[in-house]
Amino acid sequence: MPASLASGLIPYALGVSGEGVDVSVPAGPLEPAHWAGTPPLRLVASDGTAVGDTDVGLAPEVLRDLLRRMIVARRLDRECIALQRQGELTVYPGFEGQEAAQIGSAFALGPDDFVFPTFRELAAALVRGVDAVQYLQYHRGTWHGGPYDPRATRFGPISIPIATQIPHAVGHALGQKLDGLDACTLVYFGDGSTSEGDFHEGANMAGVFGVPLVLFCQNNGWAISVPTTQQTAGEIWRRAEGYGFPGVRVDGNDVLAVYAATRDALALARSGGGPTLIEALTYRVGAHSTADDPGRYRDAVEVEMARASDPIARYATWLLASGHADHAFVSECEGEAEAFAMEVRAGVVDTEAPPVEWMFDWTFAAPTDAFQRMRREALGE
Amino acid sequence: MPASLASGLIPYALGVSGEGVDVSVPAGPLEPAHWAGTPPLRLVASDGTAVGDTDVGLAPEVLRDLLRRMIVARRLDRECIALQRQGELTVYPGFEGQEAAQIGSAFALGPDDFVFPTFRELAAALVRGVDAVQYLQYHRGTWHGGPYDPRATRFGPISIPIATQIPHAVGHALGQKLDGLDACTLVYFGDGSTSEGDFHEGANMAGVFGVPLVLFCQNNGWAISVPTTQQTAGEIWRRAEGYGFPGVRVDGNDVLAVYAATRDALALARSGGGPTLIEALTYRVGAHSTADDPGRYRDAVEVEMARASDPIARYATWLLASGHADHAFVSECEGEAEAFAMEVRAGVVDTEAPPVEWMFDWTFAAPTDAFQRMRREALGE
Amino acid sequence: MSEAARGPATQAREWTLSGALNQALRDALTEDPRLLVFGEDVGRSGGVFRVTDGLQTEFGPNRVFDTPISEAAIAGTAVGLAFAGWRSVIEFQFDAFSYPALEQVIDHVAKMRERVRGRVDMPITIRIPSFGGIRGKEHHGESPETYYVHTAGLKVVVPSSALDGYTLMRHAIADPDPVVILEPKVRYWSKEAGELEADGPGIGVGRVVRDGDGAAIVTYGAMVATCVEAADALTADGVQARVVDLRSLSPLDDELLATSARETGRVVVVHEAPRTLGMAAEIAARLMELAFDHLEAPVGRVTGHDVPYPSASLEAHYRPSVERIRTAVLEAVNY
Amino acid sequence: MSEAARGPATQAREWTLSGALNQALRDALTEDPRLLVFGEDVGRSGGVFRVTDGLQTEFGPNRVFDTPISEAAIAGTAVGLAFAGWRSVIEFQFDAFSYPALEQVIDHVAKMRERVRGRVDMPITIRIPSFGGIRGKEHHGESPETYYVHTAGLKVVVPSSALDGYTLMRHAIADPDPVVILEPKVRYWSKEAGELEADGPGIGVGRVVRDGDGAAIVTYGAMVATCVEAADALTADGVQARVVDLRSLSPLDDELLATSARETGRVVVVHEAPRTLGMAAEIAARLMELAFDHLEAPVGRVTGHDVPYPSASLEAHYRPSVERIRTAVLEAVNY
Ligand SMILES: Cc1ncc(C[n+]2csc(CCOP(=O)(O)OP(=O)(O)O)c2C)c(N)n1
Ligand SMILES: Cc1ncc(C[n+]2csc(CCOP(=O)(O)OP(=O)(O)O)c2C)c(N)n1
Ligand SMILES: [Mg+2]
Ligand SMILES: [Mg+2]
Repeated sequence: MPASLASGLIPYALGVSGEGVDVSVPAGPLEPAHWAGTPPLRLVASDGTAVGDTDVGLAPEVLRDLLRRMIVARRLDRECIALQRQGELTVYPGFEGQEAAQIGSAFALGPDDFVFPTFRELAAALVRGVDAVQYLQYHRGTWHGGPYDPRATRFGPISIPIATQIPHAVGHALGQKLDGLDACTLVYFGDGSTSEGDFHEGANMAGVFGVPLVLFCQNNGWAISVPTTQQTAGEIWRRAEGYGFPGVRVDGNDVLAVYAATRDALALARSGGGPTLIEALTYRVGAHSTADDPGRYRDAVEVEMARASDPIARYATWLLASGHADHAFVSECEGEAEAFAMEVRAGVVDTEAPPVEWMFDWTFAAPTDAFQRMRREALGE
Repeated sequence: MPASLASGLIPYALGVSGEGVDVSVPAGPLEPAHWAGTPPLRLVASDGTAVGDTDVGLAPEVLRDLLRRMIVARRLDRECIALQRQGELTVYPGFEGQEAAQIGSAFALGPDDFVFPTFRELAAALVRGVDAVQYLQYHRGTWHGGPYDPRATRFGPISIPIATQIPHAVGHALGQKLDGLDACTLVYFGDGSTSEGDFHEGANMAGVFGVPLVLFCQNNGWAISVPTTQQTAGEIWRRAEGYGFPGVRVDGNDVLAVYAATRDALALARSGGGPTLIEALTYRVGAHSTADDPGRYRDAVEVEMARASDPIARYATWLLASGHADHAFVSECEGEAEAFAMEVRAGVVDTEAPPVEWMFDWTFAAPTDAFQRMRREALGE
Repeated sequence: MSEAARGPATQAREWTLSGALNQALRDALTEDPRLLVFGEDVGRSGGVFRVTDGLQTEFGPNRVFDTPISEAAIAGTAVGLAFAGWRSVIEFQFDAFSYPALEQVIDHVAKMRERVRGRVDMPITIRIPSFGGIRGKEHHGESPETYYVHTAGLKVVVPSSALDGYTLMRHAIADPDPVVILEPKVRYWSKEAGELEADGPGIGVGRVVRDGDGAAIVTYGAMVATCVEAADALTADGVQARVVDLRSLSPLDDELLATSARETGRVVVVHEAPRTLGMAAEIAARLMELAFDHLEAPVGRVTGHDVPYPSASLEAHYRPSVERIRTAVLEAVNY
Repeated sequence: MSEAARGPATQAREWTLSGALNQALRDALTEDPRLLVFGEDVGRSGGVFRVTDGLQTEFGPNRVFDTPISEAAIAGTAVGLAFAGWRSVIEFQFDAFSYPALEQVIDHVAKMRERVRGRVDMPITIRIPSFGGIRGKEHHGESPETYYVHTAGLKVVVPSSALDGYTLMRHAIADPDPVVILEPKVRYWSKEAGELEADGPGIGVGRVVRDGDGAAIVTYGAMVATCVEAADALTADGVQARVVDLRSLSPLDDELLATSARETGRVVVVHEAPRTLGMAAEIAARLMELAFDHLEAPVGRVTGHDVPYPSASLEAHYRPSVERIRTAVLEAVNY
C-alpha cells in the first residue's frame, strides 16, 4: 500500500516490522499493546499468569482436554506440511499459532450447533469430530470441499472464495430460528475476509433478521501478504456497532478468553439476542500456505514475538501452575499427538483418486436426460 | 420482514406507522426523535426556529440563493412527474422532501470537486450546473446515464445499480490524491444502498487509502417499500467507526446543518484527513418512482408528518425571520421556478430520439475491424 | 384482493403471466410448508411486477419476506437455508441486479451439491424478471441467460406465456436442484385462457407453438410471440415456418432441435441477448452435431447486437423485429 | 533481483510467461507515468505468480499497490481512476475470484464509455490468472472466458506463450478500452526464447502456430501446446493438422477462422471451459455463417464437461487431452 496513501496508519500488521518506519522492536512476546486500538479481553497473559477471572466454568478434565486438543492439532498441522512437502498433499494452509482461537471457539459449541469454516479451520474441524483423513482429502486434491458429511458432523464444507460462507451461515441461522431450534450457527473468517462485500451483506442481514449467529473473525495479522492495518483503517470488532449488535475483541491466543467470549455470544444467540461479532487477535506463525514465502513481505522478528506469545505454551504454563495438570499429562498429550499424526498420515497416503464417474455423480439431484447423455458421452460409455 | 425475525426493531422506518404495533401518532412534524437512535446535528427546527449556531459563514445573498435553488428544484421535480404522466418521460424518481439534503451538500462543493450521483440527485445536479434538459434525457429514454458531459460538469453519470458508484468515487478520489490536487469527491447514495457489498468495499477502501471523499447518505426512510429499520439494525453513520474515519448524523431537512456538515467533511478531506460518512436524515415524500404506489406499504400519516417538517418551508421561515429575505424574494423565486420549469419542459418535449448509429458509436474508443463489420451489418449498410 | 385469489388454481380462466406466476407461488407455498419466498420488495409491497402480491398476507412474514438490498447475501442465505432443510424462491428485481450475486450463484448455488457429494440438495429457485422491451432504465432490459446457461450445475427455464409460466414455475420449485427462471417482463400482463397445470411438460422439454416445415424459428421468452408474428407474415412469402419455444435453456431439448432441423433443413434462432455467445451460438453448434447432413443453410442468428442494451428510444432497433426475423428466414430458405 | 531485470527488454533471451508479463508491466509503467498496477498481493509480495515482482520497489507504492480483499471495489476503483485520467492494470488473483467483480465489470467497466458518450475512456486492463491444470484448490481452475466474451464492451485476449504474452499485454495496456487478459497459469513457467515486441500482432488477430491442410484445430491459451502435440501425433494417422492460436477471443479473427475452414474443410475447436456456450459454440456458429459450403464435417468440440471443474485427482479427465483431440480430428476427417 502506498506509504503516502497510508498516512496515519501503522504500515505493518502489528506495527512491529516495516520498511522506512523506525520501530524499536520490543523484546519478548507479542502483546495486545502491539495491536492498534482497543485492548482485547484477556484472562491469561503471554507468560501464563492469570490476568482475569480464569474460572470459566470448565471442569479440570475439560480444561485438560483443551490443552490436549491444541497439542494434537498442532502436531497434525506440522505433519500436513510435511505431507505436502512429500507430495502427498497439494497446497496446504497451516494454522500454527491459531490453535487457541479455533479450539477455544469450537469448544463452546453445542452438538446441534453448526459451523461454516474457511479453509484454515482443521483444528476446529477436529473439535467437531470431523474425520481428519476425510478432511485432508480436500488438500490431497481428492475432492473439493472435503468428502466428510456436513450434516452429520455439523461442520460445513471447506469454503475457498473469501467471505462467501458468511451469508450461508446467516441463512442457516435463519433456518434454525424459523424452526424454533435451540441451536446456533458459527461462521469462521479471517481479517482479510472482512473487506469483502459478502461479509458486510451477511453481517447486516444477520442483524436485521436477528438470527442466532456468531461471526468469528480470526484476525491473524495477515491476509497472504497484506497486513491487517492495510486491510482496514478501523478495528474489526467495531463493525458490529454499525450493524446493531455486539462486537467483542478477544485475545485469540488465550484459549480461555476465546472460550468464554464464544460461550457468551452463543448464550446470547440462543436466548434470542441475535448475532455477535467476535474479533480474536491471533497470529499466523507460518506461511499463508505451503505455496507462500512470507520472507518476501514480513519481518521474521514479528514471528519470533508471536512464538513468544504462543497459545499452547501459555495455556500449558497456566494449567500446570493451576494444578489441573502435570507434566506427565503434557507428555501423554504429545504421545497421543504423535500417534494421531501417524495414523492420519497413513490414512492420507492411502487415499486413492476417486473414479472418474464421480465427476458427474453429484452435480444434480435430478439429472436430466440431456445430462445423462453428456455423462455417457464424456465417459465413453 | 418477518415480525418474528425483527424482534427489537421498530417495524417501520420512523416508528410511526406499522401494523400490529400500537404507536400513538404524535401530532405535528416529523422530528429527529422519531428516528431511532442518535439525534442528528440540527441548526434550524421544523418550525423554522434556530436551535443551533445558524451562522455557517454564508453571506445573505448566498443564504437567499439556497432558498431559491430549493424552490426551483422542487418545482422542476413536480414538472417532471407531470411530464411522466403525459408520456414525455419514462419512469421518473422524484426527490420531493430531499431538497435540503441535496442542495445543502452540493452547495458546499468547490468547482473542482467531483460528484458521483445515484438516480435521484437532480437537485444536486442543478447546483453543479448540469443542464436540466440534458439530464432529463436520461429519464426520457434518450440516453442511458444522461448525455451531459461528466468531465465538464464535474457530475458523474446517473448510476442505477445500487451502490456501484461508491467504488467509482473512491477511485476518483484516489486519483485526486495521487495528483496532489486540492479537490475532493462526493458520492451520493441512499439508506438502502448501505446494504450492498459495494458500499462496504468502497468505504473500507477509502479508509485504507485515506482518500479525499465524502460519503453522503440520504437516509430518506425508505428503499422502495422497505423501511430503513428493516434495511439495517444499526445506525448508518456509525458504520464509519468500523472503517476508521468520522461519521456524522445530520438533519437532512435542515439545509444549513447539511451545508455545515458537508463543508466540514470536505475541509477535513482537503487537509488530508481522509473520508467522512454523512448520514442525512430526510424523507421521501413521494413514491419511489412514478411506477410505484406507496399506498401499498406505508401509512399516509408518515407522509403528512414529513410534510410538516418540510425543508423548504422550514428554511423559508428561518430566512424570513432572520431578515435576510422578504416575501417578495420568495415570490420572485417562485416566479423563476415556474419559468424554469416551463423552459425545461419545452426542451424535454423537443428532444428527439438519437439516430440509430449512436447505438454503436461510443462502445469502444478503438473499435476493431470486427466491431465495425458488425456495426455495418446491423445498420444494413 | 390479489388477482389469483379470484378463482381456484385449476379452474379455466384468463391469466396474466404475472398472475399465473403468483398462483404458482401460492400453490407451492400451500403444498410445501418448508418453502420460503424472499427478496427485495417481494413481501409487503408484493413485488415490482406484483408476482408476489398478497403472499405475505396469506403465508405470513416468516414465509414471505423482504430483505435488505444485498443480492449476494440473498443468494447465499438461500444456500444456508438449504443446509437447514428449507426450500427457497428468491427474486432479483431485474436482470442486471442478479449480477452482484453471480459469485454466490456460480461458486455455491451451482456447485454446493457436488461439493458435499449430494448430502445437501440445493432446491433454490432464482426468479429474474428479464429481457427488454419495457422502455426501461439502464440495466432493466438485459438478457442474462448466457451467464447462467454456461454455468454447470444450474437449470435455466424461460416461460413465454401465462399458463406455461405456471407450469415451469411449479417444476422449478419442485426440482431438487437450483433452477433459474427468467421471466419476460414485457409479457407479464399478456393474457392467456386455460387451466393451470403443475405437471405439464417439465424442464428440458421444448414445444412447437406453430407448425410448419419450410423453416424452423427457434426462440424463447418474449420473442416467441414476435416469432409467431414473423411466421404468420412469412406465409405471404410462401414459407410455412415452424416456431419452437425452447422453454428450457439448460438443458436444451436436443431431440426437438434435431427433429426441427431434420424436418425443415433451415433453422433461424432468435433472441434478444447480444449475438456473441448468445443461445443461438450453442444451438447452431449443436445442430451441426445433431443434424449436419440435414442443414440446407447455415443456422441463422437474429439477435441483439454486441453493444450495451440501449435506452428506450433505441431498443426497437436492438431487439429482433418481425422484419429482421422474416428476412433471416427468407435468407435461409433461399440459401 | 527480478527475473526480467536481468536483461533489457529487447535483447533476445529466454523468457517465462510470468517473466515476460512482468517485463510488459515494467515497460508500460516506465513509458506511461499515469499507469497504475493494483490488486491483492501484487505490491509488496509481487504477486502469487510473481507477475508483478519487483514493480513496487521500482515504481513506488503510489504506482503499484496492494488493496484490501475487495474485488468489486478494485474494479470500481479502476473506473473512478479513469474519470480522473489514470490508466489501470488490475489483478484478480484467480479465475473464480473475478466473479465478485462481475457486476462492476458488466455494468460499468464495459458500459461506462458508451454511457458518457466517449467523454471518458476506460483504459483498464484486467489480469486474471486462469484455466486449470495446476492441481489447484476449488475455484482455482476455472475458465471464465464466456462471461467476459459475451459481455459487449470488453475485449478479451489469451496469450499462449511468453513472447506473445508480452505483446498482448502491451496491446492490452495501450488500448483505450477495457481488455481482459486471461493468463494461462499452467504456462507461467514455460519458456520461450526470442525478442519481446510491443507492437507485434494486435487484439483481434489470431495466428497459425502449426501449418497443415488436413484439418484445423482452433484453440487458445494453455491448450495451444496440447493441440500442437495432438497435431504432431496426428501425422502418424496421416493427417496434417493446422493449429490456430486465437490469441484474441473478443473480437475473434473471423478471416483466419474462415480461411482455415475453407482450406481444411474440417475444424475442431478445443478449450477447457464447459462445452455449453463455451467459445467453441460461437466459433461453430460463425463458421457456419462464414464458410458453410466449405465444411466437410460438423465443427468438432473438445472441451471441458458441463460439470463443476473437478479436484486435482480428476482434472486430467476434465481437460481436453491429446487423445481426445486426436480422436475428434480423426472423426472430422473421416466424417
Ligand atoms: C474472493 C476471493 N478473492 C481472493 C482469494 C485469494 N485468497 C485466498 S486466502 C486470501 C487471504 C485471506 O485472508 P484472511 O481472510 O485474513 O484469512 P487467512 O488466510 O489469514 O486465514 C486470499 C486473498 C480468494 N480465495 N477468494
Ligand atoms: C443492484 C441493484 N439492486 C436492486 C435495484 C432496484 N432498486 C432500485 S432503487 C432501489 C431502492 C434504493 O433505495 P435507497 O438506496 O434508499 O435509495 P432511494 O431510492 O431511497 O433514493 C432498488 C432496490 C437496483 N437498482 N440495483
Ligand atoms: Mg488473516
Ligand atoms: Mg432510501
